[in-house]
Amino acid sequence: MVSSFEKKFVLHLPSSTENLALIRDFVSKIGAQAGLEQGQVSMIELAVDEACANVIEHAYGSDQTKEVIVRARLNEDTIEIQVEDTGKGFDPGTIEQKELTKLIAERRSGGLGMRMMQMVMDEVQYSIKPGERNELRMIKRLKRS
Amino acid sequence: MVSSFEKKFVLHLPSSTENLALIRDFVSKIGAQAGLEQGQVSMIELAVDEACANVIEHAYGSDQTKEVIVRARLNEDTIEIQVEDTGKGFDPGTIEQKELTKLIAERRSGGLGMRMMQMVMDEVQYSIKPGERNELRMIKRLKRS
Amino acid sequence: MANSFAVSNAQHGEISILMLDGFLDAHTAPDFEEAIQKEVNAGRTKVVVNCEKLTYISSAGLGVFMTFIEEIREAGGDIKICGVIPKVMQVFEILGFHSLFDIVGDVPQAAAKFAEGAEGG
Amino acid sequence: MANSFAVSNAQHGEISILMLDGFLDAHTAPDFEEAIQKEVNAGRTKVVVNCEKLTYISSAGLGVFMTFIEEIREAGGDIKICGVIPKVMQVFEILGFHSLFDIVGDVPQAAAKFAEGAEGG
Ligand SMILES: Nc1ncnc2c1ncn2[C@@H]1O[C@H](COP(=O)(O)OP(=O)(O)O)[C@@H](O)[C@H]1O
Ligand SMILES: Nc1ncnc2c1ncn2[C@@H]1O[C@H](COP(=O)(O)OP(=O)(O)O)[C@@H](O)[C@H]1O
Repeated sequence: MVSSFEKKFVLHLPSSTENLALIRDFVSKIGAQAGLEQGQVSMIELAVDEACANVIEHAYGSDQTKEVIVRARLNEDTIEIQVEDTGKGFDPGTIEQKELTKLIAERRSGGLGMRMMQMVMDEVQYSIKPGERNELRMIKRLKRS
Repeated sequence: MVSSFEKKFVLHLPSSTENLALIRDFVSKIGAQAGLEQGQVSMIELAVDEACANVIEHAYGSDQTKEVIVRARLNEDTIEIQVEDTGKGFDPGTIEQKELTKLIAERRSGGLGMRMMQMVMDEVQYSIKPGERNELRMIKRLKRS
Repeated sequence: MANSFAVSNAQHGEISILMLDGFLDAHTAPDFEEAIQKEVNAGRTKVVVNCEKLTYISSAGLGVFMTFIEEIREAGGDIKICGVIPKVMQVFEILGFHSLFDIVGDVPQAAAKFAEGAEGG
Repeated sequence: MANSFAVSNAQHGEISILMLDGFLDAHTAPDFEEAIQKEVNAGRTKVVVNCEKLTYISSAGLGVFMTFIEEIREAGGDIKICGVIPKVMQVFEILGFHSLFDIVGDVPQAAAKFAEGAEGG
């Protein structure tokens, strides 16, 4: 099942949370086809969901006329996911990673998404050009079933 | 659920029959999200499967390094599907639509795919530039559940 | 996952029952083709294709039935199709397969059809 | 379809049981938030969230638990989480929710926890 060449998949879709299910399915099918462990596929799905939810809500402020792009590159040893937007961008370095107990005390629901991506993927890297092209690249080293 | 603007979805993926399941899922999720009847979604899935199987097998001769592109545009009243390849192309006008009994007598398994698309979709239209860009556009008028 | 497909084989007297499970498309049709080819090669031409668990079929799957039906009928056998769910039946009907193939409810009915045929002939 | 989600409500004495079903993500989290908000507004702060049928959760879903837990505990109540399937439990654990929330096996166990709390206090 493992091929020697890189397999590339791209998905473009309207920036709406109703499309998160489609995005998870896209990732799940690619993962299953690559023969990845179901548990690992679930975790990659989760990271991509978080990344896209952030683009939809923060980069585009829920403007459904905007477009989210999800790229997946499948290699022998890694899956690389890239999420792209042309929205407002942000400086990831300034996002404080507060303790969960602090967030609870402040009754804040946010601040979990980026943490989740970091916990789940092996590499998470932003490249931000506000209004032009913001990219989030995530890499996971593969375990095959 | 029906929005006033057009919703565009694009899927790029390697030309391999193992990706047909992913393609059907892509169509199925878009259809379900648009609130189409399940029966109608199944038929559109089938037409897109046939179109992509033809590209993978005929346009690209099963060369998995090539790319298939599937576009879906969802409007109030129609879903428009476009399947694109840069493969060898063909002249759809020259494809004879033989009687099923004749095909059986000749022990041929082929020749059913284009017929299926025509039966299932409201419009089916090819635009062929061999090696450059071959497009198959199909339109279905929607029934919502 | 959604492109999984399996075909399994059971022998009931001189009737071969092929059970299809899952999605039959251009990716999985070769597995089905191989399974029928095996029956034909072994001279077993009374074939029942049980579609109870078949959830999807495209023209690539229909093509497999078409490739073999003539040869099998000439050899005095037939392909009886049974257990087809409505969604799959619709695909058979779009191309007019219901008038070219013997499609019945379940395996016993398919077997009965073969028995009738044997008596009649 | 894969982004369907439903939350239903049952009252057992002073305990409110919210049953989650399906996929809890940024799209569906507002429905869950609304359901908890209703309980809080009505002064019902002994809440059991039954996750037996919850097949997926993202941080947007976890965020709903976080928003309310402090307010509910200050009012003398709690959110007990039960019936979590392994795949969902893994997500709770990634962010350390298992040490901040009372996660138990099933609804009776969750109810027992509330009873204990009432006796103890
Ligand atoms: N793609 C993005 N574009 C713009 N801002 C973002 C993006 N992703 C995250 N952010 C900012 O970082 C913050 C933290 O994000 P995150 O940890 O995912 O939590 P949440 O989304 O729940 O607030 C967000 O509130 C937002 O201000
Ligand atoms: N996208 C395509 N590119 C090149 N040739 C095609 C394409 N689609 C169809 N054809 C040609 O038309 C013929 C009929 O196609 P079809 O009706 O789908 O049946 P089948 O694919 O089973 O042969 C094919 O055998 C092929 O020669």
